[in-house]
Amino acid sequence: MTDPTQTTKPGRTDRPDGSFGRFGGQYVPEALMPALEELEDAYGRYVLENEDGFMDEFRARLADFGGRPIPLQRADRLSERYDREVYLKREDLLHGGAHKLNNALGQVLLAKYMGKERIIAETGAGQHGTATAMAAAHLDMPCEIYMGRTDVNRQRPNVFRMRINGADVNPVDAGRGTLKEAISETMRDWSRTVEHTHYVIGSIVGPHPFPAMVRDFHAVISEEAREQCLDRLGDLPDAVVACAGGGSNTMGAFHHFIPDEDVSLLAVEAGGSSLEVDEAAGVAPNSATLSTGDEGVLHGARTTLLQDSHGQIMESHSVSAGLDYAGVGPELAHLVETGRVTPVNVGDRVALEGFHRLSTEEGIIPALETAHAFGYLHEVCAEDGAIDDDPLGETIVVNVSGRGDKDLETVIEKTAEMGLEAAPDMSVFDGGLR
Amino acid sequence: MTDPTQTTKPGRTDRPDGSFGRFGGQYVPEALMPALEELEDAYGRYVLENEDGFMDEFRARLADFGGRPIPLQRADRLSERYDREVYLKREDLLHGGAHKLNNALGQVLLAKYMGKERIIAETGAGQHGTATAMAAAHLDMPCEIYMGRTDVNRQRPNVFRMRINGADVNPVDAGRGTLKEAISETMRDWSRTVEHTHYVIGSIVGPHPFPAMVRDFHAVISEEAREQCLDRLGDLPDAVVACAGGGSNTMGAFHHFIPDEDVSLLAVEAGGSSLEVDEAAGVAPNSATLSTGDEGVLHGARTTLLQDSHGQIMESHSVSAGLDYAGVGPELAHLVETGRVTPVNVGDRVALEGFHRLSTEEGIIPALETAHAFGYLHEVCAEDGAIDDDPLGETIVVNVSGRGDKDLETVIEKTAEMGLEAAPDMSVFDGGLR
Amino acid sequence: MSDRSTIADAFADGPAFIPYLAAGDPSYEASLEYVEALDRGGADIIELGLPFSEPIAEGPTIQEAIVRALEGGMTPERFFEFVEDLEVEASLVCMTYYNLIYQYGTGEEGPRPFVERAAAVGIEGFVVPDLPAEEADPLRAACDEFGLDLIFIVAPTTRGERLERMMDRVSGYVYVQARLGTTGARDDVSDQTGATLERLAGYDVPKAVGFGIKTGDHAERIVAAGADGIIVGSALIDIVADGHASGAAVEETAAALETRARELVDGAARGAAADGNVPEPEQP
Amino acid sequence: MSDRSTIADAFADGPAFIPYLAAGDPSYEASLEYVEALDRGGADIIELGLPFSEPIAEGPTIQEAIVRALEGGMTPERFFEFVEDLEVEASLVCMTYYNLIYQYGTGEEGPRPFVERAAAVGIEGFVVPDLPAEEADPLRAACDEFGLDLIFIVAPTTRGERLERMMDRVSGYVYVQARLGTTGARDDVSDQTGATLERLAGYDVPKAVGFGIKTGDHAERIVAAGADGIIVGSALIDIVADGHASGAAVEETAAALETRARELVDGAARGAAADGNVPEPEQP
Ligand SMILES: Cc1ncc(COP(=O)(O)O)c(C=O)c1O
Ligand SMILES: Cc1ncc(COP(=O)(O)O)c(C=O)c1O
Repeated sequence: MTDPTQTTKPGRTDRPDGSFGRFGGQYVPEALMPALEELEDAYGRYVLENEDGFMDEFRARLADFGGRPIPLQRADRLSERYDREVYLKREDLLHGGAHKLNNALGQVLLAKYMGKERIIAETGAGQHGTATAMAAAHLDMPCEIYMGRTDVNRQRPNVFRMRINGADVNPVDAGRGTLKEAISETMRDWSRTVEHTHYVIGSIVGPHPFPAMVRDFHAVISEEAREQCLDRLGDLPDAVVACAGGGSNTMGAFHHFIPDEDVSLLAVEAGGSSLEVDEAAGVAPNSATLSTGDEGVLHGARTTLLQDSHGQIMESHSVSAGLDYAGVGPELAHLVETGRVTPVNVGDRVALEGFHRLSTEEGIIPALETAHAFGYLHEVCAEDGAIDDDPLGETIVVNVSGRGDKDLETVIEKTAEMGLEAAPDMSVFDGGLR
Repeated sequence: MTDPTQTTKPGRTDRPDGSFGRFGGQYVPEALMPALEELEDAYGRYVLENEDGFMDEFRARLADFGGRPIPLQRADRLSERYDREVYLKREDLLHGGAHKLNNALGQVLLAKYMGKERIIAETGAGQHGTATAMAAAHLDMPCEIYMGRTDVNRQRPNVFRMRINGADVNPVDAGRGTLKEAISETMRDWSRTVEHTHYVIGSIVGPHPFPAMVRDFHAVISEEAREQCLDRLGDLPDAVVACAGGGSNTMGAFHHFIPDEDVSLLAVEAGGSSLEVDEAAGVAPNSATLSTGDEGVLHGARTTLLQDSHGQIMESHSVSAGLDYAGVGPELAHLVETGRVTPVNVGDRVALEGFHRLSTEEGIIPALETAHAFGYLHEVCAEDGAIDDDPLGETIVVNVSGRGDKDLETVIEKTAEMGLEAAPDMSVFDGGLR
Repeated sequence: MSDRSTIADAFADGPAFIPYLAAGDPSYEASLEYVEALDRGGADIIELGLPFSEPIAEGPTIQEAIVRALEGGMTPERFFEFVEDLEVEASLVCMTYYNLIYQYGTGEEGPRPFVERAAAVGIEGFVVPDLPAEEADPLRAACDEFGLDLIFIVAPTTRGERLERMMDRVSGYVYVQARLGTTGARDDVSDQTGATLERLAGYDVPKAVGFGIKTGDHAERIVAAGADGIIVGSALIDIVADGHASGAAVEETAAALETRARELVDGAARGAAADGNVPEPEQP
Repeated sequence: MSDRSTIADAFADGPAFIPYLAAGDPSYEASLEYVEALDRGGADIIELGLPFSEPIAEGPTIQEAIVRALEGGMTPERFFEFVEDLEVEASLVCMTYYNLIYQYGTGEEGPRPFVERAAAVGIEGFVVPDLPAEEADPLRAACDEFGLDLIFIVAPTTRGERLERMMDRVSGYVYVQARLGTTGARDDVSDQTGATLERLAGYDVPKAVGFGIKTGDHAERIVAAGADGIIVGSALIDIVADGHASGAAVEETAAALETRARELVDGAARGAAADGNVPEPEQP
């Protein structure tokens, strides 16, 4: 799990408060600090040192309950289309339908080892919420999920899944009602209940030790992918491409490739409808934090943010709820700053085209989040030009972070709205999901 | 794949027309007979003899694209609740969300080997349709799916998934608009287009060689499960439980256990709202074919059917679209007749309770079809009584044939309608899926 | 091949006209009138459909006729009464699906009880679209026992060994399926028909062509191409359905059926005259 | 610990009353009136909230105040103007989240520019709810440079080494969080308060208790339990919000605030008298 060659030490990083270069830290209300200390201790013992066989149990449950290992599949038609070798890391096959379970299962199990009695979590797309609800049901822990009102409305199937798994879903009305507000509200709950409750944060964001710990739970993605590449290709890939909201998906897919300096690591953010920003309204019509944001402090960490000139956090926007967040994890911010990870982005339209392309050509309906990675792949690979010059190279692994069952309604609506060419005729869908 | 000890020979059975005891045969329009001959030949060469490495390619695609092997998971809380060892064969983790892909991928690949240019299929729950659409997209074959109008309306998410994968969906208005009518309509299409089209039938039903071939594609379930039991438990289970519509799920789960005579094999059918039959209206409020039906000829095979005294086929009913069929595959009919498989059934209500139990206690939202198996498990195991006397024994494998994402709306509606106790409070769901 | 066939006589003097109707469509009484109208219009043989709930070989026209007939209360027993009530000169052939034949009686004796009863009411043969030659031996045996014909459908795809097997078992006539697909009236004449007739040329059994024949003109061309008879279903059922939908009087619809029957008979006769290649009817 | 603290003087003669309002809630002008009313009502120190878009430590009452203030156009620069425009006797403490402090100026120099500007307009200290002692050194250094206090919040869960670290860095007073959770007026007095005060007894810094204090009665009990001051936010913001919602005149709301302030001051005084255990104010 730990890798001696990585730029920052796992768990304990450059500074005792868990920074990644300039980024990271623990900017939280005092009431939460003891819980973070307790968590740091538990993380060190159970996760890093496998005390009481924690990691063994985690791995076993990830296998049996989650379905790991997850295949690395050659995408035959994309490979042919682009005249490159395109491989898919199929996290969409993980139980729950997204990579999110790796982390949710890890944290709920850890909470159990720590003697906690209740689980709370925020969710954006609902993928982390459903993963947490599933893990909590599996491990018999009461569970409450905070979800922005906007997201509740645009990801209804996931709301139902959480409820059906026995979790309570608390809609958050503050702000634009998306992930940012849900995180704030979950932190408030935690401030009240910290003694017996564990907050299962859903990405590599938040105060130390969350970013390191969430990364470690997801690192199994790149651990497997790297091995699968070596086994199958006899070589490492030229590039790994993954979509980034908070960044758990990217860090999971990148972690074990970081020491392999010839492997390009591409983080694809949501370009939304535009990269321009409306300062006055405090609104960014995108969530391309790494490309357009700057340093600040949000949700417990110093990191890269979308903020106005005063330091107020922007309302981000993306067609995909799971990328719709105004910050990124501190480790990702650091790796971008040091040049190890290249941030890129594609807008809603290109993402939707990517969605339809993967669905009709490969028979895999991706999450809208994931679709951004395929939109980017297409933007690079559909160009004429020497492969040597582009950021991807010959052999590319794309992390299929989740499946798109939750997005059907949004896709139908947006496809019609945008009049996409590549998409199948959607007219039979008139009338929506019922 | 083939097993010398099974009661009927794989592919070629007792009679040259592919019977299982009294059951089976090829009762189809003359125009289809040459296609069946052609298919029989292809099945013999590619599937049974692995010509051109067909089976190797099939297995490799099942692994990479489908996500096999699929785990066998211990159900901790059910095991505790029932004081037995309950294991879950997690076909819900297969790409597409149900066991159906095993067969769909096998047949679409076979069609490609046969030089066919177009795929058609019927679907009930939409699971076979989505699996076929995915396989067809994956293998670059045009695809049309027939689906009864009632099922189109109650399984909308699956309709959308098929469309998004690029398949055409043709609603069938005949009769009650369920699986039976969809099969008839697909056979009609095939009669017109048989020269260049392959009909991917979705269960172990239809004329020879479909029942044997579909079983062989699904037999990987029991092949894996049997090995996993031996690896993990050092022993075979006492019972294997699987829900049965047409029977592909049962035969997949049972096939490699058939020679193990100490392993009980339980096929759980849909008891619907009642086992009584309305002869005059031609309606069975269930689809418990094996328990209440008798011998007849339907959709190409002699088998056990729900029919009235004149031989007209009944309209079956079940809360789960995928079990809502008036027949079963001839092999299953035969195994029930010989006593090797025990047919049982549970009604809509017990199935819904099973659905909620698995969701809240194990963190797995099963398909409504699958939920019948858990309803039955509960009926047996929640009884006080000596384990020795009951049909299940100590160690039980339940085949989790699919996930329930497609069923959320039906479940919400029916849960409210039935006022189920075990279910979580559904009141937040007012307003349905949008 | 059975040597008790009486149906083949219908092909004795010129091309046979073989209409199909679903018995009981849209009602028992009306259906009697319609069948009798076709008889008056020159039918040599009438294929009477006994409706089955899963008619997998039928297109939409006949499917709807079957639904109307079932909703009108048609059952196998009513069907036999229907045949008894009919006053027609044409030979009667029962067209139905195998499950109804199989289930009749106790359901344990196979097709025999059904055939026995059919013979008793005057049915002279069967067409069973979901019973290929490979599955037909029990029915063939019962037919032999009671002196009935068993007609098989030859598809454009039927060839070689399978054709042999079928020709070994057929009696009465072969039903030449004019094209791939389900039943239904079409506006063209299929090329496949000629090819199939050619493959059958060596067999001494009358060849009646069906699937899609609609007008006198079609009939003429089909017979000119070598058919010994024409089978017409959907085009006639369209007339029944139109009459039903528009609420026309039964006599009016019956008259329209009779008119169309004459047109088809005349067309077939023209076809026979034109090419002069009407095959000599075999004497069994 | 800074030896330039002036805020500690506010604790010199009896328990300090420390009200909190969000600057600019619901408008710049009204907010000036409200702060001045609290000053007239007996405030010793006023915690002025500079609203941040993600107030993770606040309950719904203060969250809504922050939304109103932001919608009214409050920014850090306007906040400093606001402080300049205020005419109050009480010491002023700025309560805000770290990102606003950090971003001020070029965004490259850390908290220094913000502290410099705050000092210039007369702010005497900071409370930063998302800045634990572990992350506070840069801000502490800037405060030292410009002679400002840095107040830390002690939670019921703060103990041991962490408490030490905080007490090493605190100046002005410590903000004793009366209970776990976010800000918000409550009807009871938490048991946790006494326990925290006990843990703090050995440290010679004034202890002001906040989170949930609503009435004079609460104030009395808190002070009787050993607090050197009371911090009241949500209960006052409720008055602002009610006035805003009902469209009451600004003077009316201001008067209500002043009345409540007096009630709280009186309660605190009763608490001090009752137990006589008002700690001696330390001289820095
Ligand atoms: C399918 C999918 N992919 C990617 C992401 C982004 O994950 P992260 O925010 O950790 O980058 C999400 C978040 O919800 C998701 O659901
Ligand atoms: C999830 C699931 N389980 C079981 C079945 C039943 O399969 P079979 O009809 O082959 O028995 C279906 C059919 O759609 C299904 O979708």
